[in-house]
Amino acid sequence: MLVLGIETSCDETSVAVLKDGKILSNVVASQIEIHKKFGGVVPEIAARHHLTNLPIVFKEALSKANIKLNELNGIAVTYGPGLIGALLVGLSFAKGLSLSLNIPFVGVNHIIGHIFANYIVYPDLKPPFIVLMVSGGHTEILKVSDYENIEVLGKTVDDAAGEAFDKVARILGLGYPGGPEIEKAALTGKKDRFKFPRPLLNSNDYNFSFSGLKTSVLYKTKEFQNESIPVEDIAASFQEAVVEILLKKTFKAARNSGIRTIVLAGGVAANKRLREEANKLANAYNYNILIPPLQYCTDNAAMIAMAGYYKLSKKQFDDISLEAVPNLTI
Amino acid sequence: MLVLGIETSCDETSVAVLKDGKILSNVVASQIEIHKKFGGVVPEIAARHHLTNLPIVFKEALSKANIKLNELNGIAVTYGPGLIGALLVGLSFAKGLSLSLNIPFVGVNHIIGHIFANYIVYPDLKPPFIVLMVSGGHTEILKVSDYENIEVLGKTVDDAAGEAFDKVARILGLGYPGGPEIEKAALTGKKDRFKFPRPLLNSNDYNFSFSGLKTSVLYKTKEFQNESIPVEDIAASFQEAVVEILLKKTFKAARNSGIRTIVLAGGVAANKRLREEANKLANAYNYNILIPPLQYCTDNAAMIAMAGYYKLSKKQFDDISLEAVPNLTI
Amino acid sequence: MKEIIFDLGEMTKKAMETFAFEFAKNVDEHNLILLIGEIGAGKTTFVKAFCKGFGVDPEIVSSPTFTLVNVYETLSKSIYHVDVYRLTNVEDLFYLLEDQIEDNDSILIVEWADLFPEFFQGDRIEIYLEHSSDHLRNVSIKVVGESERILSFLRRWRNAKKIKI
Amino acid sequence: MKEIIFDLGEMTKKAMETFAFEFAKNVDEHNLILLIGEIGAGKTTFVKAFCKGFGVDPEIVSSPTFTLVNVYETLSKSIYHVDVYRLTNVEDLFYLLEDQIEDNDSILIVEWADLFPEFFQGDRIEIYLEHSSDHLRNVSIKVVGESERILSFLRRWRNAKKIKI
Amino acid sequence: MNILALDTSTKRISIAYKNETNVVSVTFEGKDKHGRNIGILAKYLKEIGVNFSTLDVIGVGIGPGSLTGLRVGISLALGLAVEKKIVSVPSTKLIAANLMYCSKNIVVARKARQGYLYGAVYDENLDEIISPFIETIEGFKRKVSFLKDAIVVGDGADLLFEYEKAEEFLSFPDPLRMLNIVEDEIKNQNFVEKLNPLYLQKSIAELNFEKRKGGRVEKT
Amino acid sequence: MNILALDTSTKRISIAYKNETNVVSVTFEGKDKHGRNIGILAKYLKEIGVNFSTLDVIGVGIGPGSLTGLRVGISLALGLAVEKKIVSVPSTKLIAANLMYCSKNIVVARKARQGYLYGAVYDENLDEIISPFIETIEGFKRKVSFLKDAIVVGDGADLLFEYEKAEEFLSFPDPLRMLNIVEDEIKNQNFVEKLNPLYLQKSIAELNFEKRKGGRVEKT
Ligand SMILES: Nc1ncnc2c1ncn2[C@@H]1O[C@H](COP(=O)(O)OP(=O)(O)OP(=O)(O)O)[C@@H](O)[C@H]1O
Ligand SMILES: Nc1ncnc2c1ncn2[C@@H]1O[C@H](COP(=O)(O)OP(=O)(O)OP(=O)(O)O)[C@@H](O)[C@H]1O
Ligand SMILES: Nc1ncnc2c1ncn2[C@@H]1O[C@H](COP(=O)(O)OP(=O)(O)O)[C@@H](O)[C@H]1O
Ligand SMILES: Nc1ncnc2c1ncn2[C@@H]1O[C@H](COP(=O)(O)OP(=O)(O)O)[C@@H](O)[C@H]1O
Ligand SMILES: [Mg+2]
Ligand SMILES: [Mg+2]
Ligand SMILES: [Zn+2]
Ligand SMILES: [Zn+2]
Repeated sequence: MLVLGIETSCDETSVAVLKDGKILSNVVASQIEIHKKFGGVVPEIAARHHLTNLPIVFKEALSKANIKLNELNGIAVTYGPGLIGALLVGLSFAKGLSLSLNIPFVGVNHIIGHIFANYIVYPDLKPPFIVLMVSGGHTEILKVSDYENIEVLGKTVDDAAGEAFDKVARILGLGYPGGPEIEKAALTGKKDRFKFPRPLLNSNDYNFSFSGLKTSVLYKTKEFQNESIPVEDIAASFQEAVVEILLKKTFKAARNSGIRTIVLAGGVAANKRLREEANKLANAYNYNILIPPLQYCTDNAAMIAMAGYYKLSKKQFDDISLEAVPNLTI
Repeated sequence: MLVLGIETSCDETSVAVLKDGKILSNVVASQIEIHKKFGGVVPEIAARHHLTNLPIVFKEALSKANIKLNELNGIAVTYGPGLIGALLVGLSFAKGLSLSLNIPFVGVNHIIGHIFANYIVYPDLKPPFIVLMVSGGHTEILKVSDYENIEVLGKTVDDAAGEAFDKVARILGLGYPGGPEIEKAALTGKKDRFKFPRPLLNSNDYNFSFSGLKTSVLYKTKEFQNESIPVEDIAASFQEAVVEILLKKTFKAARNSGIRTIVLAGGVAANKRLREEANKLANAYNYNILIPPLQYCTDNAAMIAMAGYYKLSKKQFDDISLEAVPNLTI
Repeated sequence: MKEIIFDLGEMTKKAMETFAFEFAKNVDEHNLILLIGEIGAGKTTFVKAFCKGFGVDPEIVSSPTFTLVNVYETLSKSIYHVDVYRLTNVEDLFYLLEDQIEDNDSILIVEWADLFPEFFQGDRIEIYLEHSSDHLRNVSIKVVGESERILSFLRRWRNAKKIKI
Repeated sequence: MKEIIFDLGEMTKKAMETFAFEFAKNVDEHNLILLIGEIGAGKTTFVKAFCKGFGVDPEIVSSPTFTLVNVYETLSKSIYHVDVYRLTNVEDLFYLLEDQIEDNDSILIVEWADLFPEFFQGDRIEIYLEHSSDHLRNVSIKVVGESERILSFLRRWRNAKKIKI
Repeated sequence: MNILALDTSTKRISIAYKNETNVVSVTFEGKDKHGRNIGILAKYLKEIGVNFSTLDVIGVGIGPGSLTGLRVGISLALGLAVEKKIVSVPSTKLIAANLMYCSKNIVVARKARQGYLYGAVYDENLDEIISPFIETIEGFKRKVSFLKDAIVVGDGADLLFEYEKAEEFLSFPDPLRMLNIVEDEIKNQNFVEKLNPLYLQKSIAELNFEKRKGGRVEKT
Repeated sequence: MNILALDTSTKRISIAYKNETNVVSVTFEGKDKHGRNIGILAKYLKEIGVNFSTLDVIGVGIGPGSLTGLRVGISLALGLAVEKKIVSVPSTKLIAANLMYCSKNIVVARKARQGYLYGAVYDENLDEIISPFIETIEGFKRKVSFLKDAIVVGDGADLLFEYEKAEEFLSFPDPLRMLNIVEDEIKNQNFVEKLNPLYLQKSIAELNFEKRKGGRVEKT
């Protein structure tokens, strides 16, 4: 089965072609450089670029896959979560294509797409497994019991983990994006110097909270009114708090559900201290840890096509009136 | 359940209200007088009168039934066979009403309506039974195995029985409609004087043919070039041929299907010679013969509502896009 | 107006049905066909086979006794089959034909057309059926108006018959 | 243009959420709300409770870190929630707000609005949040432009507080 | 106020619907007959949110035009309109409305039977100058000959060379303009009790007979 | 030739379709967003016989107008139009087409951001006199002040008192008139390779900034 994947939920315009679950092409046009100067993704600009780029990316994906239009058997497209204006470009294009080629189309949840990316990277991976999804927009613990059975065990109630990194970097006068900056500063800092709060650490659920942590850091810096602020120590102590919160809940989820495989996904998973601690805990408790390389964690259409391939095989077609859902959850 | 019936397939505009299969009202506006001068039903005139009469007949039926519009639970309407222009008036009106009241509607086959009329006249009648349907437009033997299971065992391959009466009357210089005229003339005629052909009489099926019989009568009259034509004898001999053909096939059908009840329906069933012979045969072979009074055999909406009541009870609703089918068969 | 008459001689029912079927396929320029002949002459029989030539199921073609007009839908146009025997004046006829009047692209075929000669004028084809014996009818055709196709068809048919006889 | 400033004093998180919730129900004449205050001052916390006042599930309200604009649909209108901290010039801001610009009947609520004072002019409400202790924020409100309803709400709220203290 | 307006007098079915929040319109021209298509359209109108059971007013184009088509639309409307208000509009006016804001007199010319035309004339406010009629082409021309500065619209326009001719696709009723006209009638409380098609057809039969007879008389 | 034409630049979605035998059109105005409605309409069109897989040409109204609405229509069209021909038409021209046969100059005025209008001016043949622009109300008035005998159409018409105003329901594109314009473009082989919305919005942002700044300067 030849499946076309389309992803335009945020700042990457991407189209991919999969043949029976194997990538034939996966073209990504990133808008990162365009949005950089704004310090974030500007929805209107993102939508404009998707509209301009999509037909070009689409043509390239077809030609790289070396297939003809009418060979396609189905279309998979992200319908949420994401920026409404950006989502609509991909979704409407997919609808037009589905009508024009008279082939079925399916809407894919972007988060589920990220999970299905793992099946591309690790062809032997099979459910069940636990996913810690940590990025600029998401901080979630997911339980993947089966291909279709994915459950959100917990998520952040306020700021995302990546957002906490960015904001603390701002407080400490470090650059953007904050994650790598904090990581660098922490290298020479004392991680035990300050004991920042670990909100919800021992709560009974798997939820996170990072906005109180951010405020604590702010108050800590204020204590050094006339002295110079110990940036490295604060960075290291803050990073330690985040890592502890993230991993404690993740391993608790794995233990309680009896699942032995844990996948760390999203931009924050690039953090070396997080990886180090995760591997240490996995060795100690005998878990299997998978940390996909960053390029498979960023947004791409191959993962959408992969998730779509699954739905299409099961004939779970969507109606042409499917709507974009910016706040789509699992 | 309150069911509204609408019948506009030919020259009667009729609306009826049935409550759980019992008649609350059954209003019929006949156009017979209007069409009489044309010697037949003029489609365009029929359609015009249906359109004018239907809203009036409808109001009267509601007020006679003493119910309110929004008490209705369903609508039954004739969708064929019949004159296309006439059918469309009733059908479109029914669709509008169904949309407006947001209640289901069902299309009823006019012939099946005639069969369901028998359930009104004979509340104890239950399938199976055989029907000989003989009118100006129809000559058919029907096997009613069940309310929904109705089979055409045989029908005329050319002229209808009523049509044969009319045309022979024309040949003999008698008036229109021909049936009663022939019957009257035959009273004093010798029915054995001429042996007219009985086409298909011994064929293996239950089909009829009357156009050859009509031609034979024509040739017979030509034999009397200079003499006066023995109108009464020809009429009686012709009537005898028709009666024999009709009944032989009907009783054969009953015998072969092992069914003991026979219903004679339609305008030609008024013919006394036919009734006499039918009763004689029934007594001889021990069949149960039902000949409903003429007023229950002419077109009316109660019979349509009755057939519709059955479909509605079984939730066999029709789609609003149901088309009129002028040549609808069973 | 040009008028040409073809006498096609006697035909059995079967032969007439074949003729009517082929005739239908060559009639496209004409949309007014008149049938003239006594009771039982074979007018309805002709119409049945004629309609079959247009792809209409002959089962649904019957004498328009009660309804005066039967309408048969073909893939391309509607055929209006009329029996005017019972009509008493031309006004009635107008009523009868009002539906057809607005359907410009239809065929009108009329039994007993000779009863209203003043009405059925203009380009037309008249078909005369006469009893010659129990099983034979004499068929002759009058074509009124220009129409090369039907004329050449009728010529071919007449010549074929001549050769056969 | 008329400007009135209300100092509502210190509030706990809970008190501020109650205030924001009620505030939302009285804001209908205004569609430009500016939030001014340091990191962690409680701007997003305010927006969450404000949106709840419009029937928006507070779960979906989050800081527009990545997307700069979040849009929440209420029964009557859309709420555009913007964080302008990272923007470097006004042109960027125009881009950011283009979607909102055409949606005449929407509410625009802006974190870090003080960074672009020249942009956010006209009828508006400015909300100042200041850290006073770990668990308390000082809240003051500046109403610019005519709007009796919100003024009387704020007066009632201030008086109620005074009586309590 | 919930309004449904429909016209089936031409080969185009035009339907418009309006409620407090939505305005919906459809047109359909095809090979199949109106009897079939109108049901399909009604079904899909229902699916895109038209609520037939809460209508307040039904507006109907009453012809002149295709007899069977007209009756399909009018009988559907009669069914919809039971215990509701009805507005009726000549379909010629609906066609003239396609030339709103044209400062000329608007001559509507629709094909009737061969050699005949339905017609009507409206001024720029869509007020009737000549009400709907049926005529031979010559008779039609005589009837409108007094008009200066006129424009002809309708599927019979090509038979009248003397005047400017509107583009062909403007020959049939437009649903939203129909809705607008119906709303005007509602404002003026112009409701009717009965819906009678503007047949006009009796006349064509008579005229036709005269003509044919005339023709024959000339020949003999 | 199978043609689909659509415009989503206003609060009305307009779609028209034509093949050898059928002409179909729909319009939809409602509360929900175009992203939702266009799918429902496409589904409906499919069910009444529109064959999206055999289209030869897609015609699209490219604005100016609602940004998200426009993009929904254009990206759907892009999906439909892969390996097919595309015609693009300014949506202002589609609105002007509602006044075909009006002998005046046609000024299209659509609401943009508060205090601003999209505009364009066409002559009676729908030829562009002023191509689509965005202006303050005052700027708009200055821009069209040289016109004599003009009529204003569009949802911004009530902000321009000087000229005659067309009825409100004519403010949005009509699908069949759009189809007609697209067919003309096809005749002239006016196909495009890419579909770019007429955003014009960069300018409103700039203008707005100037204005606000101006306002503030005056105050201080
Ligand atoms: N050569 C023939 N052509 C036509 N019919 C024939 C021929 N030979 C015998 N017949 C018979 O003559 C009869 C013709 O009947 P039909 O109903 O077609 O006549 P009609 O002209 O339509 O009569 P009516 O005036 O009653 O309408 C049929 O029974 C047919 O089988
Ligand atoms: N009275 C209070 N009002 C608001 N927040 C309070 C209060 N007391 C304590 N807090 C805490 O302060 C933090 C405020 O975080 P929040 O993300 O809302 O701030 P913000 O102003 O949006 O920050 P940023 O500038 O990062 O966007 C939360 O952790 C909240 O619980
Ligand atoms: N080494 C790191 N440590 C912590 N956070 C990081 C690191 N690298 C990137 N991040 C954070 O991850 C976020 C980006 O995540 P990303 O996976 O790109 O998101 P998305 O999948 O939504 O595109 C940013 O908030 C950034 O600060
Ligand atoms: N006594 C009779 N004998 C024979 N035929 C009759 C008699 N009375 C009526 N008919 C014929 O019955 C036909 C009318 O049948 P009818 O039941 O009225 O038809 P429909 O049900 O279609 O209205 C006419 O052809 C008429 O000649
Ligand atoms: Mg006959
Ligand atoms: Mg915030
Ligand atoms: Zn992602
Ligand atoms: Zn009957």
